[in-house]
Amino acid sequence: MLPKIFFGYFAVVMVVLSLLIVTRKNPVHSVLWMLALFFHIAGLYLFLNAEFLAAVQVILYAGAILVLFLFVVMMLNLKEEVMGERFGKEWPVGISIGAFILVLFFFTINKFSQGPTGQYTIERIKAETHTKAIGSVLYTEFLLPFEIASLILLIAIVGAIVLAKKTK
Amino acid sequence: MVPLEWYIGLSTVLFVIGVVGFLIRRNILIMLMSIELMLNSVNISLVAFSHYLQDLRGQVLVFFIITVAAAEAAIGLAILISLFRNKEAVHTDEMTEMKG
Amino acid sequence: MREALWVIPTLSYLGFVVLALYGRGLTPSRAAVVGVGTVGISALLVLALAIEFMTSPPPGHAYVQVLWQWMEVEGFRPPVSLRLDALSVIMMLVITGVGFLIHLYSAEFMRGEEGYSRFFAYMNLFVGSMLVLVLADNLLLLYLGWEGVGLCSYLLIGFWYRDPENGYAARKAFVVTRVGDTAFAIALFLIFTHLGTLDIQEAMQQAGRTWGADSGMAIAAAALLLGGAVGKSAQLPLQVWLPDAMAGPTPVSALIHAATMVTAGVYLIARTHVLFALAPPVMLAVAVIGAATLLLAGFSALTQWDIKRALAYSTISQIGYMFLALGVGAWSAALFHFMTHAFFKALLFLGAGAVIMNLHHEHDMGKMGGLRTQLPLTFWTFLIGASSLSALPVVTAGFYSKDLILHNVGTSESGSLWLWGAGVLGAFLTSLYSFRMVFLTFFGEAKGKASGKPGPLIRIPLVVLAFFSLVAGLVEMPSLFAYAGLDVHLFTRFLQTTLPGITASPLPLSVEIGRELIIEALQLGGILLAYMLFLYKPGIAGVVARTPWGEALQRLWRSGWGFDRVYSVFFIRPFVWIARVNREDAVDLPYVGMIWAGFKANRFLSRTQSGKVRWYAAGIGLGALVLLGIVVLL
Amino acid sequence: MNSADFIALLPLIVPALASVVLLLLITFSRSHAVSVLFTLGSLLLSFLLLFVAGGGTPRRVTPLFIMDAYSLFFIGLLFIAGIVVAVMSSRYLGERSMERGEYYVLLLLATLGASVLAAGSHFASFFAGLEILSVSLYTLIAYRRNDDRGNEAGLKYLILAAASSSFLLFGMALVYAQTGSMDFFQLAEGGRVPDLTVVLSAGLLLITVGVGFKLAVVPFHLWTPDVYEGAPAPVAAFIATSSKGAIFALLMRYFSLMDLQRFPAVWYGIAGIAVASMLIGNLLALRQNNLKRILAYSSIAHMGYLLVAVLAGGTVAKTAVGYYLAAYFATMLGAFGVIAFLSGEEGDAENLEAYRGMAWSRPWTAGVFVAMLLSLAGIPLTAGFIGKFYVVAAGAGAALWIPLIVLVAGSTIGLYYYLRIVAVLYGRVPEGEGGAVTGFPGRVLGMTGGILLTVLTFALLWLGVYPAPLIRILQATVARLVP
Repeated sequence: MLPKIFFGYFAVVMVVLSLLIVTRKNPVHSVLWMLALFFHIAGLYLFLNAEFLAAVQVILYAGAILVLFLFVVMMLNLKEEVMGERFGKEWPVGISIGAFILVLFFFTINKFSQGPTGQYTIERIKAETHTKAIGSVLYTEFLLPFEIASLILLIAIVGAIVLAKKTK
Repeated sequence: MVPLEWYIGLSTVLFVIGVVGFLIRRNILIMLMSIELMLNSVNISLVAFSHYLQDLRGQVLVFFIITVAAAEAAIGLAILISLFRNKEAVHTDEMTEMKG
Repeated sequence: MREALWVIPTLSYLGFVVLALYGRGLTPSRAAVVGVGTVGISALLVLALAIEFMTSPPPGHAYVQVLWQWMEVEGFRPPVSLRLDALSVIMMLVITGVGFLIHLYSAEFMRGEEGYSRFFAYMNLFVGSMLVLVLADNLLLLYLGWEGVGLCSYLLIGFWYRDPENGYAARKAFVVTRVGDTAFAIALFLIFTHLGTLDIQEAMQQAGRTWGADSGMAIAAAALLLGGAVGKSAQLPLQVWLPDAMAGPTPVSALIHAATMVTAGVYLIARTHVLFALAPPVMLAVAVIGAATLLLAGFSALTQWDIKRALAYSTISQIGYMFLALGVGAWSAALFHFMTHAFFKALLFLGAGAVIMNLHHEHDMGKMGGLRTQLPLTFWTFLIGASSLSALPVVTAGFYSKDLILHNVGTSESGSLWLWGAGVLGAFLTSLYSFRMVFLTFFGEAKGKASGKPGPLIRIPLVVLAFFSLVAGLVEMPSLFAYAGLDVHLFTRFLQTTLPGITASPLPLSVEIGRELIIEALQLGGILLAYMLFLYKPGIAGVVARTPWGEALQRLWRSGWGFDRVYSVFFIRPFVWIARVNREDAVDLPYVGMIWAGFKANRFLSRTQSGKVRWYAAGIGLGALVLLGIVVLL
Repeated sequence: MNSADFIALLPLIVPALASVVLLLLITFSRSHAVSVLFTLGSLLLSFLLLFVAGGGTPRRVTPLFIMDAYSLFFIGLLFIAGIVVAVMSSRYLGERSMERGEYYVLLLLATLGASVLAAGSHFASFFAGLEILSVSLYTLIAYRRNDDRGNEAGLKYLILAAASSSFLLFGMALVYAQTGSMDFFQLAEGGRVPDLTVVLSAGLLLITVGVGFKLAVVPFHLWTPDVYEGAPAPVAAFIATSSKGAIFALLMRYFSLMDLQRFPAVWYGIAGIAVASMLIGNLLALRQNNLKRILAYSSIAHMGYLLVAVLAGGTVAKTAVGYYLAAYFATMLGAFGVIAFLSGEEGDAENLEAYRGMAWSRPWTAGVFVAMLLSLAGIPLTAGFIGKFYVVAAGAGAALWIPLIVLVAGSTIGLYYYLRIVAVLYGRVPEGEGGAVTGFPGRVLGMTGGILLTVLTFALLWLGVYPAPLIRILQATVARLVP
C-alpha cells in the first residue's frame, strides 16, 4: 500500500507541475516549475531503483539544461512577452488533439501486457549497485552509441558556437 | 507493488500535457520546454519498463535521450538567440517569412 | 567490322545532340559540316558493312548485336539489340546513301534560311531514328524508331512554322498517321500478351506455332500491323496527309516523304512477312489496297498543277505498287521497287526543288515552261528520273523493278488478272503524268525567268541519283531476259536469306511475251499521249477538260478523289459539331473538372502551408491521432 | 568487439574520426581548400573501405549494427551523396563570407549519422543515428545565420523534429515494453506473439510519426518547403537525399523483419500516408513559383511513391526501393546542383521567373536541368522512369490497385509542373528595357559545377538507358536482405 501512496503523491504533483509549466505567462516561472518537476522525476527514478539516473537527471537536466534555459530567458528582452497573448488563437484545436490522443492512448494501453523479463533482477542490481550495472551495459553492448552520443554533444558545441557567435 | 500500467498512465498524461503545451503556446522557449516535458515522460516510462522487465537497456536509452535533449536545447537556444538578434522575436507567429 | 553496327545510328544522334545543344553558336558552314558529315560517315560505314556482309556473310546470314538489356521485370525483358541481315542492309544502304546525298543538297538549298542548324538537327534525328527502325531486332525498339521518324516528320513539315498553313499540314500528318500508330501499338500489345515476346524473329516463330495459318488471332494481329503500315505509308484510306505534307522544305519531301519514311510500312510488312503469310485475307487486303491506291493516286497526279503535289501523288501511287507486290507475296519485288523508287523519286524531288528555287518559289507548273535551255542539267536529270518513273524499257531502273512486280502479280498463286490489270493501267497513268510534268515544266514557251544556276552541292546529288536511277535496276533482270542469256537475279538471291521467294506458276513463253508487249505499249503510249496532250496540241487537253464530265472528273481527281471532303463530312465536321454542341459537358467535363479540382485543391492546400510552426505541429499531432485511431478501430 | 568487427565498422569509424581531426585542423588552418580536400578525401576513403568491409558475410557488430550487403549498398550511396554535396558546398561557401571549416565537420557527421541509420539494427543505433543526423542538420540549415529565413527554417526544423522524435521515442518505449527487446531481430521474434498486436501496432505507428516527419510524408510534411527554402541549397539537397534515403533504408529493413502484413493497422496507416503524400505533394507544387519549394513538394510525392514499394514487400520491392533511391539521389542532387551553382551572394537561384529563356542563353545548364526534371517526372530513357516502373511492377505484383491508381494520377499531375518549368526554360525572354534580367547573366558554372553536373546527367541517362548493371548489383545486395 505504501508504495502506491508514494506513487500517487508523485503522480499528482508531477501532473500539476507540468500543467503549471505549460500555462505560466512568464517563462521564468515555467523554468522554475520545471526545476521542481525534474526533482520529482529524480525521486521517481530512485523509487524505481535507478540511483545513477536520478543523479544524472538532477545534475544534467536541472543543473545544466535548465540553467541554459534560464540564461537565455534572462538574456532576451521579455517585457513584451509578459504583456502579449500567451496562447495562440487556435488553442481549442490543440487541446482537442491532445484530449483525443489521451483517450486513444488509454484505449491502447488497456490491451497492454508485459514482455518477457531479462536478467537484471532488483536483487542483482542492488548487489552490484546501479551505477556499476548500468556502466557494464553501457560500456559493452552500447559502447558504439555511447561514442555517437559524445559526437552529438560535439555537434552541439560546434553548432551553438557557429550560430550564436556575433557577426564581425 | 505499483502496477506497471500506472506508470504508463502517468507517462502518457505528462506526454499529452507536453503535446498540448507544444500546440498552444506562442513562446518558442515554452515550446522547447514542452518538448523537454515530452522527452521526460518517455524517460519515466522507459525507466519503469526497464525496472519491470528487469533489463537495463531501457535505462541506457534514457541516458542517450538526456544527451540528445541537452544537445537540442543548446542548438535551439543558439538559433533563438540568432533569431532574436535579427528580429527581436521569440514568438512563433512572427516566424512566417516563408509560406505557400 | 560488324561490331561497329551500333555506331551507325549513334553517329546521326550524335550530330543531332551537337546541333541541338550548340547549333546556335555554330556558323552555318560548320553546322552543315556536322549535319552532312555524320550522315556521310554513316553512309561509308554502311557501305563497308554491306561489302563485308556480301563477301563473308555471318552464320545464318544474320548478325544480332545485343547492346544491353533495357530492363528486367518479371518476364518483361526487352533487349536493345540490332539485327543485320539482307533486309536491313538494303534499307540502310538506301537510307544513308540517299540520305547523305539529300543532306548534301540541303546544305546549299537551305542556305540562308532561318533555323539552318535546327533543320540539320531534325534531319540527323530523322536519319538516326530511321536507322533504329530498320535495325531494331524487337518490336519495342522498332516502335521507338517508328515514333521517332513520325516526330521528325511532324517537326520538318512544320519547319517554316511562321506560316500557320504549314502548322496545319504538320498537324494533319501527325494526326492521320497517329490513327495507324494506334493500330500498330495495339498490335504490339496483342503480340506481347499472346506470344510472350517482342523479339521479332521469336514472335514470328511463335506465331506459326501458337496461332497457325488462317487463325483469327493471326488475322487480327496482321490486320492491326497493316493499319500501322497504311498510316505511315500513306495508303488508302489514310493517304490524305501526304500531299499536304509537301508544305515542308523540298529536301524533306525528298528524304522523308518519298525515299525513306513513307516506305516504313513496306518495311514493316516485309519484316513481319511470316505473320502476314499466316493471314491470307489480310494479304489479299494488302494487294487490293495497293492496287486501289496506285490507281486513285495515279489519276490524282494527272491533274495536279503544284509540281510537288503531283510528285506526292506519284509517291502514293508507287508505294501502292509496293503494297501490291507485298500482297501477292513478292517480298523481294516490293523491296526492289522501294530501292529504285528511292533513287528516282528523290531525284525528281531534288530536281523539282532546284526548279522551284530558281523560279523564286514558284510551285505552279502552269507558270513554268521552257526551262530546258535555262537549266540544262536539271532538265536532263529530271528527264532521267521521269523516264525511270515511267519505267522506260531496258535503260532505266524503274523498268526492272516495275516489271518484276507486274510479272510476279501476274504469275503468283495469290495474284490475279484483275490485280495485274490494275498494275498495268497504273503503269500507263504513270508515264502519262510523269511526262506531263516534264513537258509542262521544261518544254513549251518560257513563262518565267530562272535566276542563276544551281551550285555544285545541288548538282552532284542530281547527277549521282540520275546515275543510280539508270543503272540500279541492272542487278535484277526480267525472266524474259534469261532467254537472251542474261539470267541476273542478284537482288532476289541476296534477299533470299531473309525473305522467301515467291511461289509462282510459270507461264508459257508466248503469254509472257504478250503481256510484256502490252505493258510496254501502254507505257510508251502514255508518253506519247502526254506529248500529244501537253506539248503538241495543248488545245485538246483544254477542250476535254472543259466538257462538263471532264471538269467534274478533273475537280474530283485534283482534290485526291475528294477524300478530304469525305473525311471532312463524315469525321471532322460531325466531330467539330459534337464538340461544339458538347462544349460544356459530357466527356470533357470530368477532365476540365479534374483540372479545376486540381487547382482548387492546390489553392486550399497552399493555405495549409501557412508558415506557422504551431499549425505545422498540429499536423504532426493530427497525424499521430489518426494513426492511433486506426489502431483502436481495427 | 574484435579486429574483424573493427574492420567491418571502418567505413563508419573513418568519417567520425575525420570530423574530429578536421575540427582540430581548422584551429590551425582556416583555409577553405584544405577543409574541402580533407572532407572529400575522408569520404572517398570511407567509400573505398566499404569494399574492404564488404568482403565477408553479414556481420553483426554488437547487437547495434549489421554490416551486410544491404547496408553497404546504402552506405555507399550515402557517401557518394555526401561527396556530391561537399563539392556543391565548396563552391557555395567559397563565395560567401561565413565560417567554412565547421560546415564540413557537420556535413561529415551528418553523413555519418545517415550511415549509422543504414547499418542500424537496434533502437539505440536507430535513435543515435537519427539524432546525430538531425542535430547536425539543425545547424546546417541555419548556417546562413544573418539571414532571417535561414534562422526561421532552422528553428522550425528543430522544434518540429524534436517533437516528432518524442513521438518516435514513445513508440519505441511501447514496443520495448511489449517485447522486452530493442534489437530488430529479437523484435521480429518477440513480435510473433499474436495477442500483442494492438500495443505493438500503436508503437510502430508512433515510430512511423517520427520517421514520417523525416521522410516528409503527409501529414508530417508541412515543414518541408519552408526548410528547403531557408536552408542553403546544398544543405537542402542533403536533406532531400541522404536524410530521407537513410531513413528509408532503415524503414525497409525494419518492416521486412517485422513482416508488415501481420500488422493490418500499420499497413493501412502507411497506405494512407502513401496515398495522401502522392496526391497532396503533387497538388501543392502545381502553381508554385519557387524552385526550392517545388522540389520540396516533389520530394513529398516521391516518398509517397517509394512507400508503395514498402507496402508491396518482397524481393522485387527491395530492388525497386534500391533503384528508385539511386535514381532519386542522382536526380535531386542534380536539380539542387543547378540551383546551388547558379546561386550568388544575393540569394539562392530559386525564383522560377529568373530561369525564363535560359535554354537559349545557356543551353547546357538548361539541358541538365531539363534532364533532371524529366527524370523526376518519370519520362522513359531517364533513371526516374525505370525506378517508377519497378515500383509499379512491385505494386502490381502485390495487387495494390488503389495506391497504383493514385500513383499514376499523381504522376500525371506531376507532369504538369515539371513541364511547366521546362516551358519556362524554353520560354521567350521579355524584350526591351522593362524586361526582367533572366538566365543569371553573370554566373558561370565553373569547372567543378560543369564536371559535377555532367557526371550526374550521364549517370541519370546511363541508369535510364542501361539499368542492367545497377539492377544486378541490387539483386546481389539489397534484394538479398533477410528475410
